[in-house]
Amino acid sequence: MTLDIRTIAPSELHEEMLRLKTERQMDFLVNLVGMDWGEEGLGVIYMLESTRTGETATLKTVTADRENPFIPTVSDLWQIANIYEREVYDFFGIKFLNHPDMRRIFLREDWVGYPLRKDDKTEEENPLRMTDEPLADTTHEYFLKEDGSVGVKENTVWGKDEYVVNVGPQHPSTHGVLHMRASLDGEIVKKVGLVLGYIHRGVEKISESMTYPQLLAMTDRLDYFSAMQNRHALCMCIEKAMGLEVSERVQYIRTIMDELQRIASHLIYYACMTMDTGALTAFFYTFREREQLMKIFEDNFGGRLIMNYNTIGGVMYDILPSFVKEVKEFEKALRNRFKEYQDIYTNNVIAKGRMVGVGTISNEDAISLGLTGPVGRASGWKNDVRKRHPYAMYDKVDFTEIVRNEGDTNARHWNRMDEMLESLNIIDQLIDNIPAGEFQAKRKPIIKLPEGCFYQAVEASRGELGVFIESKGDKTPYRVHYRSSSLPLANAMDTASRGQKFADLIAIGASMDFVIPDIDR
Amino acid sequence: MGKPKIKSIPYEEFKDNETLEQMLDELNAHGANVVVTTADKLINWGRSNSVWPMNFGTSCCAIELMAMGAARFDMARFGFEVTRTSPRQADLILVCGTITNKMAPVLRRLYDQMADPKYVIAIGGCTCTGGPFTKSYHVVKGVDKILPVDVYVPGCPPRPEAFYYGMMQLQRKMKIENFLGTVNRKEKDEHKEEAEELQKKIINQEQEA
Amino acid sequence: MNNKSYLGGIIEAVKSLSIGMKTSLKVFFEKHETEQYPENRSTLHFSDRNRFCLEMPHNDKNEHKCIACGLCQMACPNDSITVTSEMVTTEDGKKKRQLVKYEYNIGQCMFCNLCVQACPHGAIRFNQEFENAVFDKNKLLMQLNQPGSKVEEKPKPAPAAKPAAPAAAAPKAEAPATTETTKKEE
Amino acid sequence: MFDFSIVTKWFHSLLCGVMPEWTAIGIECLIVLLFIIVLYAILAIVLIYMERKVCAFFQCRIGPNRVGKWGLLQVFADVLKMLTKEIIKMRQSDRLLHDMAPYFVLAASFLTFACIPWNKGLEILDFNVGAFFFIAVSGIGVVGILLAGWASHSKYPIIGAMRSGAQLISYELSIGMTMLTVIMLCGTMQLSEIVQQQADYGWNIVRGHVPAVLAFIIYLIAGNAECNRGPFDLPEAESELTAGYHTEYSGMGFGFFYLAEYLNLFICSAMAATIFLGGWAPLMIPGLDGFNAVMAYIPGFVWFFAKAFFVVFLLMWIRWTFPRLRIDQLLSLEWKYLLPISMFNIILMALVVCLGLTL
Repeated sequence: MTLDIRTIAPSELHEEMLRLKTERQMDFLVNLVGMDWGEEGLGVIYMLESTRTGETATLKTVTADRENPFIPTVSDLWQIANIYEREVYDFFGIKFLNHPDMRRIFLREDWVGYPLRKDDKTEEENPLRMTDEPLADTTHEYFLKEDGSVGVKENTVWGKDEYVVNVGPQHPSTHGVLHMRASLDGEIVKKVGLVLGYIHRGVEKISESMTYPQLLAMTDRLDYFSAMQNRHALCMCIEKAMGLEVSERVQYIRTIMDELQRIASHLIYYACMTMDTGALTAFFYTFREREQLMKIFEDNFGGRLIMNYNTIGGVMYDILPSFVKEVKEFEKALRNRFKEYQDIYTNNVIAKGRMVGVGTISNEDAISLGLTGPVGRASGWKNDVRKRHPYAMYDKVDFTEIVRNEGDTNARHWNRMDEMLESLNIIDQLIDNIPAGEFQAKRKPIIKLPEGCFYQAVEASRGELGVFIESKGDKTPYRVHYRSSSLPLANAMDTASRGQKFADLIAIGASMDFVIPDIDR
Repeated sequence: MGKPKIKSIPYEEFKDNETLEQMLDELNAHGANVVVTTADKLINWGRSNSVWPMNFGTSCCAIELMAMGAARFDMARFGFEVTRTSPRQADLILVCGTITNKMAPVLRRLYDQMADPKYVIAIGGCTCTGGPFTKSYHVVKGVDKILPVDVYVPGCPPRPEAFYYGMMQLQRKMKIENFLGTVNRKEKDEHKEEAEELQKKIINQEQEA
Repeated sequence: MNNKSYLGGIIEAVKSLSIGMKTSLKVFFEKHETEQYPENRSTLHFSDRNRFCLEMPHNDKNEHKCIACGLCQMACPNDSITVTSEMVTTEDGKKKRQLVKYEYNIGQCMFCNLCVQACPHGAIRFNQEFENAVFDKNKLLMQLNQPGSKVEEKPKPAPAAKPAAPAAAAPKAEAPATTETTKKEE
Repeated sequence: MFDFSIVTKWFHSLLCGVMPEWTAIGIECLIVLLFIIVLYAILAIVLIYMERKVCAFFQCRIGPNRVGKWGLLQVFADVLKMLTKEIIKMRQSDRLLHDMAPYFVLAASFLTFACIPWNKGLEILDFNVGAFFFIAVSGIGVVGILLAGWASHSKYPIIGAMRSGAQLISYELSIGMTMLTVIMLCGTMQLSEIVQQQADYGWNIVRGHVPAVLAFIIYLIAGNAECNRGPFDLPEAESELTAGYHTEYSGMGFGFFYLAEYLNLFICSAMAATIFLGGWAPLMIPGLDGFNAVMAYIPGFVWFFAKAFFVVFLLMWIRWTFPRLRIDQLLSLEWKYLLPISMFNIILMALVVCLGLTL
C-alpha cells in the first residue's frame, strides 16, 4: 500500500510537470512535501491528481547539494505551489528557481537555519527573540543565468506609497493569529499578503520523535474543529500501512463521529461568519445547538473540543447506550432550528448584500489554488474526498455532493448550510444499524510501520486533509506531513478579495473558514 | 484587607489558599489605615466585578472562550462579557492557546499596550508549560517567561467551568490588593525593565530616522 | 437587485428584515439554557469519561496499586509524568521495585489517556475534578502518591505480570458499558 | 396635566425676592447643571444595564446576575473600575486634540439633552427654533469622533473616523427631513409647542398618519445611524477595525465615548418620542372617557420615559438582530432610498396638511 513514487532529476522536473499538466490533465497539486533524506540529499515529493480523469501521480526529486539546494519551481503551473514551495524553503532551505517570492513564511525572517532538516540545531541557534519581527518589503527571486550559474534579483512586494493595514496577528476577525497585510485604497483592498507562523508549533518535527500512538494526540490540536476527522485520517494511514483491519462497528462509529464533527464545525462557521459581519445575536443561535452536541461529546468521549477518540485499530471507548437517542434528539433540534438560522441571517437583505457576488473565485482558480472542501465546491469543483476516494462507510451510504457554481461568499455559505443537512442524512442512514462487534482491534503493544511512504486523505470540515508518513521501519516515523486543508484557503484570500471593500475582506475570510493552527501546524 | 469572599463557593473550598494568604501577609506587612482600607475595599469590589477580558486567543482554548461567552455558560453573569478588542480598554488578558516564539513579542506588546491595572491568566497547558508542544522548537514553554501571570488554569483545553474557576481565583487575588494603601501593588512584572529598555531603543531609532 | 424594481426591492428588504426581527423576538421569550456554574456546583455532574486530572486511587489503608514499572512515563507523549522508584529487598530476599514519588504535571498534561491505557494494574485514572486553577506555577506539579502510602499487597501475585497491550487495558475499564450497548442493539 | 412651569416660576420669583435677578439665574443654572449631570449618570447606568440584559435575552442568555441582586450593581462596578484605570498617553498622538475629543462628544449629547421637554413646563432650553437647535448641536458629536480618529495617530481609528464622517453627515440629512415633516404638520419649531399640540389634537404619528409613520420609520433608521449603533456601527466595527475611532482610548477617555453612545441612544429615542409619540402627552382614545381620565392621572414625565424607553427597546431589538452594513450599502441606503423617500414624504405631508387630511 505504499505510494508508487517516480524519481526525476531536478533539471527535467519542470518539463515533466508541464507535460503531466497539459497532456495528462493533472491540474490539481494535492500535496507538496519537503524531505530531508540525509545522505541522499534534500528533495521534494509532488502529489498530483487529475480532476477530469481522477488519475493520480506521485513524483519526487532530489538534489544532493545541502549547501545550496536548487530545484525549479512549479508555481507557474499551479498557483498553490507558490505557498507550498515557500513552506519547503522555510523548513528545508531548498531554493526554488524562478519562484517570485522566496521569503520565509512560517518562521521569523531572522530565524537561523532550517528546522526540519535532520542535522539542524534549531534550539541552540534560535533563542526566544523579544524584538519586533522584521518584515521586509522586498523579496528575492533566484533564476538560472545563461551560463548555468544562479543569479538573484530583488522583487518589491510592498511599495513605499502603499497604505498597508495589518490585519492581525491579533485581530478579532482572523479567528486566531493570522497576519494579513492589506494594501488599501480608501476602503478598497488592492492586495493581500500573508504572514503565517504565529502559531507554528512544529508539529511535524515533534512527530518525528514520537511513537505512533503518541502521534495521535497531535492531530486533534491541528484543526480543532475537525479533530475527529484528522485523527481518523492518521489512524487510517497507520492502519493501512500496518495492514490492520478494523471492525465494521468501528467504521460506523467513525463515520458518524466524522459527520457530527462536521456539523459542529459548520455551526461554528456560521457563528463566526455572523460575528464577523456584525450580527452578534445569530452567533449565539448556533452555539446553542453546538452545546447540545458538545454534551454528547463530553459524555461519550470525555472531551469537548479535543476528544482523543480514534485509536489505531479502533476507538478509545465504545459509545454509550444513550448515544443513539441523544443524537436523534440533536438531529431533530437542528432540523427545527435550521430555518431560524436562515431567517435571522442568511436571508436577510443586508447579509445577502454582503455575500452575493462578493469574493468570487473561478473554477480554474479554485483548482489551481487547491481549494478543496466547501470552498472549492462553491466554485463548481467536485472535490469531495468521500466521493473521490471513499473510505470508512462513505461508499455504502447514499449522499449527494453539494456543488454550486457561483464561487462567491454566498455560495460558500450555502454550501456549508446544505452540508449540515447532508451530514444529518448520512447519520440518519447509519445511526440505527450500528453493528455489534469489537470497538478496538487487537494489535501489538509496539507499533512499527513497514518501510515506505503512505498517504491517506479524508474530507475534513474544511476540505481534504491528508496525512503523509514516511517510515524507515522504526517505531517512530521518519517524516510526517499533513496536507493542511486551511492553508490553500488562506492563500486564496488575495485572489478572492482584490478589488473588494475592506469589510468584504473580513467577510471573505470568514467564508473561507480557515483554522490557523491547521495552517501553521 | 481580610479574606476575600466569592459568592457560592466557600473560602476553604478554593485551591491554593496558601499562596493567597502569603500574598495577603506581604501586602499587609506594614498595616493599613481604616479609611483607606474601606476605600480600597470599594475599589477592589468594583475592579474584581468588572473584569473586561481582551479578545485574545490563538488556538483551541479560544474556542472554549467563545463557548464560555455563548448561552450555555454565559460569562455575562459575572460581568465579563464586555470583551474588548482593543488592548487599551481591557483589564485582563486571557492567554488562550499556544504562544510561539514568533507570537511572543506580539503578546508582550499587547500586554504593554494595556492600561493598569492589568492581569494575565494563563489558560491551558500550552501557556502553563508548553503543554503538548513542550518538545517543539518554536513554542514558548510557559507564558510566564514573557508575562507576569496571575493565575494558571491547566487543562487541554479546560472546561468553561474551569475558566470561571480561574476567573474567580483572579477575583480573589484582586480583592486583596491595595490601591490607596501603604503598600502599593506589588511590582510583579519581572520583565518590565527589559521591555522598557527595548522601548527606549525603539524611540532612539525613530529619532535618528 | 438590478432585475427588481425600486419599490419591489424595498418591499423585499422590509419583508426579510421583519422576518429577522420576528425570529429574534421569538427567541427573546424562549427559555434560557444557561447553566449557572458556581451556583450549581452541588448538582454539576460529568460522565466518568471526562478527563480533567490524573489521580492515583488509594484505599482506606493508604495503599495504591502502582508498582513503579514506568510504562505510563514511557507512554506519555510529553513527559508530564515522572516516576521515581527505588529497589528494595523484600523479606523473602527478592529484589523489588518500589514507588517513591509519582509526579504529575497537570500543566503539561494533554489528557490523551495513553498513560491510563498503558497501566497494567489500573493504578491511575482520570477524575472529574476540574477546579485546578492556582496562583503559583509550582502548584501545578502534583505528587499523586500520598505520603506514607505503599503498594497494595495482593494475596497472590497476578499471573499477567508482564505489561498487557494498551488496547487490552481499555476494555477492562469500560466492560460494563460495552455489554450494555451490544445488548441494546441486539 | 400638571404644569411644571408653575413650580419653576414660583422658584424663580422666590429667588428674585431675596437676591438680584442675575444671581438668581446663576443659581438656577447651577441647579440645572446638577440636574443634567445626575440625570445623565442615572440614565447612562440604566441604559447600560438595560442593554446588557436585553441583549442577553435576545441571545438566550441571562445576562449579569452575580453582582448585586439580578446584577443590578454591575454597571456601578464598571464605572468604579473605569474611574481608577490608567489613562494611557501616547507619544505620537496629538495630545491636545486626543484629550479634547471625548468632551466634544459629551458636549454634543449634553446640549441636545437640554432641549428635550421632560414634562409640561419642564424643559431647560425652550425657544422657537428648538428643533433647529437640536439638529445643530447633535452635529458637534461628529467632530469629536473625527478628532478622536485623527489624533490617535493610528490606522484603524482613522478609517473608523472617516467612515463615521461619511455616515453622520449623510444621515443628518434624513433626520432633518423627517423633522421637517413633523414641523410642517405642527407649524412650529418650538419643541414644547409641538408636544402641546399633540396633547391637544392627538399624537403626531396618528394625526399625520401615512407620511408621519413613514417619517417615524426613517427617523428611527437615521437616528440609529446617528448614534453609531448596530447595524450602523461601522465606525466601531469590532470585527473589522478592532474598536474603530476609540481604539487608542483607555480608562475614562473610553468611558466617555461609552457613556455618550448610550446617551445618544436615549436622546435619539427621546426625540422620537417627543415629535412622533406625543412626548409627555398621555394616551387618549377619543370616546373612552373613563380610560382617558385614568391615563391623564399618570404624570407626564412617566409617559415621556415610558415612550422613550419603548423606542430604546425598539432600537436595541434592531441592533441585536441585524448584521452590520458595508460602507457602500450604508451610503446607498441613505442616498438612494431614505433621502428620496423622505423628500417625497415631505411633499406628501404638505399635501396632507394643505388639503386638511390630518386626523
